[in-house]
Amino acid sequence: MINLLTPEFFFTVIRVTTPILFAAMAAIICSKSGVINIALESIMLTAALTGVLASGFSQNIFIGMVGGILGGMFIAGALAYFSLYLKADIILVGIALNLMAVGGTVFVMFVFTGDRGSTNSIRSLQFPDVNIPLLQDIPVVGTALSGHNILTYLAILSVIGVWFFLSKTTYGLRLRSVGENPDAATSVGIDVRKVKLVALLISGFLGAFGGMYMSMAYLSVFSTNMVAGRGFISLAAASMGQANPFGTLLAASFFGLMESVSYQLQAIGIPAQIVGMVPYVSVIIGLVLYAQYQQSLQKKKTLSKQLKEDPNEA
Amino acid sequence: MLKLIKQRWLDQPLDNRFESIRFSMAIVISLIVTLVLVLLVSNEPLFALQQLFLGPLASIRKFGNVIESMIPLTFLGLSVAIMFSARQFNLGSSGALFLGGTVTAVVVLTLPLPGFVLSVVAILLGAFTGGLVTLIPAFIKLRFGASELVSSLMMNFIALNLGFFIILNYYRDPQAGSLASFEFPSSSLLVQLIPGTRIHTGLLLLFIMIVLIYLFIQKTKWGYALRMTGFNKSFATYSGISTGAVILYSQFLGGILAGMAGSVEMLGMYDRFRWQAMPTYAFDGVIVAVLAKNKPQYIPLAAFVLSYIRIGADTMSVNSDVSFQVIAIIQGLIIIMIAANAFLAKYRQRLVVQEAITND
Amino acid sequence: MPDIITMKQMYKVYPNGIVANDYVDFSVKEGEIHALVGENGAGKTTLMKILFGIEQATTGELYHNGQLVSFQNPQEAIKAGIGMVHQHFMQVGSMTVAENVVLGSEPKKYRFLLDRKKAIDDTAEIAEKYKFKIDPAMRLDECSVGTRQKIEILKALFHGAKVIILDEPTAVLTPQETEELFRELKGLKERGHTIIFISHKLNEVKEISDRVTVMRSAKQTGTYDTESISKEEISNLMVGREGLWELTKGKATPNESIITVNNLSVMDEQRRYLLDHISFSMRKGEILGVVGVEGNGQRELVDVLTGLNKASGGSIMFKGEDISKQSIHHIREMGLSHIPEDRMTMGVATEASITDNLLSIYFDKESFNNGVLLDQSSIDAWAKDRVKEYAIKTKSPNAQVRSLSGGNIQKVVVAREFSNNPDVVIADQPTRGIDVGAAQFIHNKLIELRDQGASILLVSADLSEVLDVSDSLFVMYEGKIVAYFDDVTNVSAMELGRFMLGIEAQDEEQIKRGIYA
Amino acid sequence: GTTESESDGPRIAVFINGTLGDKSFFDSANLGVQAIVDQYGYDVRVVEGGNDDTRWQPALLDLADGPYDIIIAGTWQMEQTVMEAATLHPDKQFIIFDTTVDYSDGKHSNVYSITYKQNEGGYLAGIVAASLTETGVIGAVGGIDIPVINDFIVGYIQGAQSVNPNIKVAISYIGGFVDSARGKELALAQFNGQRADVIFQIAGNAGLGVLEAAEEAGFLAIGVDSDQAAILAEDGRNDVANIIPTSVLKDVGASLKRAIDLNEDDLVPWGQAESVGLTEGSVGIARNTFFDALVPSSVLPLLESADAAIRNGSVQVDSAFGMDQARLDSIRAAVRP
Ligand SMILES: Nc1ncnc2c1ncn2[C@@H]1O[C@H](COP(=O)(O)OP(=O)(O)OP(=O)(O)O)[C@@H](O)[C@H]1O
Ligand SMILES: Nc1ncnc2c1ncn2[C@@H]1O[C@H](COP(=O)(O)OP(=O)(O)OP(=O)(O)O)[C@@H](O)[C@H]1O
Ligand SMILES: [Mg+2]
Ligand SMILES: [Mg+2]
Repeated sequence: MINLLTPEFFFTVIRVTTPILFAAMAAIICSKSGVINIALESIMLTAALTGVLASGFSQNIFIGMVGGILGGMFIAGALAYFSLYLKADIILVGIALNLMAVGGTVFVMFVFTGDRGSTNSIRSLQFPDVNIPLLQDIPVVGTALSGHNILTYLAILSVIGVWFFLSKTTYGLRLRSVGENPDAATSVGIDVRKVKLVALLISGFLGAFGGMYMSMAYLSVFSTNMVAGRGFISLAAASMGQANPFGTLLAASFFGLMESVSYQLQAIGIPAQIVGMVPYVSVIIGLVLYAQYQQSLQKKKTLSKQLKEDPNEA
Repeated sequence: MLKLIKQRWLDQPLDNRFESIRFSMAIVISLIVTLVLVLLVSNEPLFALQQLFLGPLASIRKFGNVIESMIPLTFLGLSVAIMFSARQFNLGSSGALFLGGTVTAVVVLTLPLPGFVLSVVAILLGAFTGGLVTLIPAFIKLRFGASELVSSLMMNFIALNLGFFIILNYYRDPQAGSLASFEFPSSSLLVQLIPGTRIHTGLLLLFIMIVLIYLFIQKTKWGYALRMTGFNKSFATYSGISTGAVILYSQFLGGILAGMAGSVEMLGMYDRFRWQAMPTYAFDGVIVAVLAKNKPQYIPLAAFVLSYIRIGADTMSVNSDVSFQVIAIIQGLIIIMIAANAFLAKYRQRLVVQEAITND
Repeated sequence: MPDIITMKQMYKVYPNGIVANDYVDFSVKEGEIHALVGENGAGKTTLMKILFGIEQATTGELYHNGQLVSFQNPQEAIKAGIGMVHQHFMQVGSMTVAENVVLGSEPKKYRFLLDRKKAIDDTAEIAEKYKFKIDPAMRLDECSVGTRQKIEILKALFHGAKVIILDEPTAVLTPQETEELFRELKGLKERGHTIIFISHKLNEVKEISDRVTVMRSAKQTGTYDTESISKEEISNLMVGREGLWELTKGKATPNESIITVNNLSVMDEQRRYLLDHISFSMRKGEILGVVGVEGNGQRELVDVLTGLNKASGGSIMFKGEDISKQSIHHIREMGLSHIPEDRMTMGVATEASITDNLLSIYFDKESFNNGVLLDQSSIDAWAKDRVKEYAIKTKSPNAQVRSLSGGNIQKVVVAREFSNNPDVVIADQPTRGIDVGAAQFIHNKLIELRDQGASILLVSADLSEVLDVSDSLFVMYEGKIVAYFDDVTNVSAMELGRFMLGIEAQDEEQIKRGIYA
Repeated sequence: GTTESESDGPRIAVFINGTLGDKSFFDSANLGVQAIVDQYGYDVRVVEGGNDDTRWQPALLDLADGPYDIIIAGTWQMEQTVMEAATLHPDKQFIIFDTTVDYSDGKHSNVYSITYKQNEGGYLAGIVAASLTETGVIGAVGGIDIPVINDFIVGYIQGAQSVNPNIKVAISYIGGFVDSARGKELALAQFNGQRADVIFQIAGNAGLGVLEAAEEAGFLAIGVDSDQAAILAEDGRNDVANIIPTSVLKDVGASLKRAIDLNEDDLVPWGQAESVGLTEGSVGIARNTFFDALVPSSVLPLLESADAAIRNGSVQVDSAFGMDQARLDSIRAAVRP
């Protein structure tokens, strides 16, 4: 007996999607500005910890949020500093940061709480759940859509925000020009490095919310390595959504859907390992289908034009 | 004597000179940071640092540890380097390693072959499996144009689950407390090379592979095609090079090397399948390859440096009061500093100007 | 008139050790059009990049309106009223014309939002003011090359440039477009703008500039009133020797045709014809020119002939085989060489060595490998010979191609494509943006190959090049051949221009003369 | 870190092949160590090995090379390494917990192995769960599908069946021990989908998610290894502790303390394995104020009699060790909701 297509199920999908959505928006900002942010994993993890610490010690959710944001932006800033200013390979720096964050967060947690596994001993605050006044009264839809954590709604707003930022603001225009043709941006006096720095910091900001969702909404504690690969999934979602905020929203929800389906499949006795593959196999299938769709849209370009715009020459 | 050294130094091309200086400075700076961190957290900082830097030299066994862990690092470094040389950002090496090791375990537990033949067959099949893991993202990229970076990351999760599924359902030793296969026939295990260490014959295979991969990339016509594709794919296509084939074989070979790493680990370091999670080599190959600038000849060196740092760090964490989480931070810093190309850029520019003016 | 720009003792070393400017003095008077000429790699672009703040001089002084300044980045230069039009368009394809123009100093509403309407209005207004015809709302990658050139200039004007640097602005333009550009430049000058104009086309320099500064191997060799100096003199100053001026070209003796193109078509996804049922022959011992405004099917023609793209209809018979659906490799094996339009994206791998770049179509040949391993010593010897034969200026054949200047990079391409005694050469813009010396070298090589019996298709936006070098030619317009001339000596550039712009077309019978047995 | 003190007792090193802070298994071992230090004032050094298994062997050998008399390590993954170290250092003594080394041919006479009958604890937890459920469906969320975990689960199923033969048990595995969010989702899926209202977590750190899910959605959760309700209450998390009727205790710490106690009197059976369970006080279920508040007194007799029956051998609890896959599958399938 499985429990698909019920309001509770969709509620779950949305909950599972939230942290990925934040980080995927972070990934979009980066990819639009022409940098690969493989450090999303450590951004989320760090923010998850600093948010809990800040809220725990201040007993103020707002300060907690600021703490989380600063944590995420600190990692993003480090990535920017080493890759943009010291010209280290950005993938390598991202990987090194990811490795450092796992140990680093435990170290910091130990220093502040004396604990190494989770921050149960400090009383962190959680972001509140909110019921949406009218929405909650609609029978089925209300159950699925209302009553989520405030960060979930913020995540959806972030999709609109990112779209708005990229397509409506002057800074968004500059950011896209840097990603698409940095020389053109330079030639009109845009400081490419600074724009990329800002893009990374914004991704630190958005990624931080993904992390805080893990430790201050999803759960009420930080625990070791709790992000568990969600940063990478977000990269996949952004890539599947072709760095378009709404396409990425779809892709992230698709992952959330498959992940939620996999929880249900286990309960009906399908081996855990087979079920464990479901979300990832579906991402690959999704990537393929989406890429094929994109390809068919773009075929009008001649081959030589495609060659010149090889996406991998970035 | 000193003069002679100085002369030889000046005879080096500027870039080599600069690189050595930059590398040493990077090390020095990371050492200073390490020193500060250790001073902050330790009550016995001198002892801790001594453990960190000299620990790996304390005994044959310790030095053996450096070499043992250098083996998979080198394999993975080669694996990543060959794919990166063709500018294919496939990060599926860890999945390839895992599934390669799994298949090796399956083979030695299944095929009724005599010892040496069995290990050879097991390693070959493991390597081939690894190749398949990275080939799938390559194929998807070629056929559908989807990024291999993302699909290969997904492949890692798939490989992990698949490997566990196979061992759990068909080869699990019910007596073992954790997920583990039955014991391998002892004749299939790789022979220990140096007594007192776990250094095994996988090291010989590694040397062979380093030479082969070096020859392949630098000296063969396929390696040439691969490099040109990596430098500029449009150029390669235009020249009549079959870049589709390059995309496939570069990633296939990368996977083979990673799969081989898994197989060699499995038969060299274990007596049965006992991985409980994806081995944390995950991204180590990338670190090694980037440090070695994708050059096969430098990869063993980069792997050695990384391995030395790690064993030193482990020794410090076991023997002193510095916890291993601090060490994770130190390691990351050292790696990033070494990779920071523009570090000392101003100094380099001075060297260049100096040289230009003297040449006038 | 006072000097608006003065550069004193500019010295620039690139990180790769190349001295690009060797204590150069350069000054520009307010309101003049000042040409800057020199061979490839002479250091012109570098000098201008220093002026525009993209590169920083190692030593040297820059005065703007008599004041000592130093621009750390383009932003500062733009603020000071300097604009630069790079030869390679600095544009963002996915954005509109207006967005490209305003990028960097965008009109805003509510402080942060891009005011699209104002961007369009501003762009239209400035275009109107300088009499540039453009549509501000169009997506940039749908604009023609000529338009994109104008957009670059508009960008500079929009950012308030009083001094405009133009780096080889005419290389991709038709005579009509060039003429229009020159009109516009003169208009700018009348409005008090100062223009620095880099070009390799000396007749343009003669036509438009007031003064000319010549550079040779990173040094300045003098500034002259354009009136007082002849093309030949400029040329001699540039190359430091004489007698490079003549093209020695005998009469062609065309033989039988080697490639016969029959009803060849290429369609895009919307099933529109980019190449519309064209037929012609390429004959041995003949250089066949192709002219046309960019985007009229030349690229598609070159792409199918060379295998980069597949035809959607028709055939290309080459030595009795239809190659319209063959692989690049196979076509090259049959003896076809290709000089691509854009050397930087397709012609070379800039990170690779000169040797490796020369080798890319030969590495599979028996003489260079034993089936597995490359024979490095014979490759090195061969590459050394090529570098010598084609006078590629470099420290060593192992140097990276990126360290070469534009002209020398093109020589690497040509050396590779000509060294296998090709039967057919498809030369697409073979001398775009390279200096007279190098261009002439390449022209002579083309003619030499022709005289050895090769068949050459010369596609070029430079009409004088086609008229000088080719024996016969055809004109393309909207994917079709609209004119064929079996002897170029009878045609003028102006006449070609009319066919190129679709004002005139020959009748079918005349065009069919281009098909030989 | 080192616990500084001067004493002339044995110098002891404990190797944790993972990290502390799991609030259960390794932390329990650490608590035992503290108890030893508190009582005897011995020099005890605890070393964390991290999660990279290739680095455990060198680390343990380093410790064996060091100035220690007794070296303690745990889990099945360390078995080979402990045997190797014990052979290299016949003069030193080794204790390995949660697994046993191979004593055939009289080898390893300097190693004492401790294993736990966690299935017995699971059995008692099953009784509690089956007594508390209102839906007739209980759940279990494991870390990964391996024998140590399944040993708890088969005991749990058997205990639950002893109360209600028709009991249904939803079983899921997280696929690791760190992803607490996934732990939470799996528990919620069992609660929402299968109507499981008492869920047993056997998933280390990731199990925290199960506990939080219970607190949030309003069902009960059973803890593992340590007395999780007590620990959480101590940390001020009474909200969560309040929904934990009990935890299955696998008291590694107690068994280590016991071993050192025995050592004082030279009674450690070196060269042998000992399986400790209810009888030895190393396995059991937690009974605390939360237990008292949540478990009706009518259940107490059930627990008492089961406890007695296990001790006297009249009830044989199934063990996942040595159980073949088909048998395990059929046990799990039989109770699937
Ligand atoms: N960014 C750079 N890094 C290193 N070397 C460079 C760089 N830019 C130019 N050079 C070298 O500096 C020299 C001068 O180049 P520059 O571009 O100024 O020449 P140019 O006169 O513009 O030539 P061309 O007519 O071919 O454009 C050349 O040898 C070139 O290879
Ligand atoms: N980053 C670089 N490193 C080394 N050499 C460079 C670099 N950038 C440019 N060059 C060299 O400097 C030359 C001039 O490049 P530049 O970017 O100024 O283009 P340009 O003068 O507009 O080119 P062209 O003359 O081909 O139109 C190029 O031919 C190239 O070889
Ligand atoms: Mg130039
Ligand atoms: Mg140029």
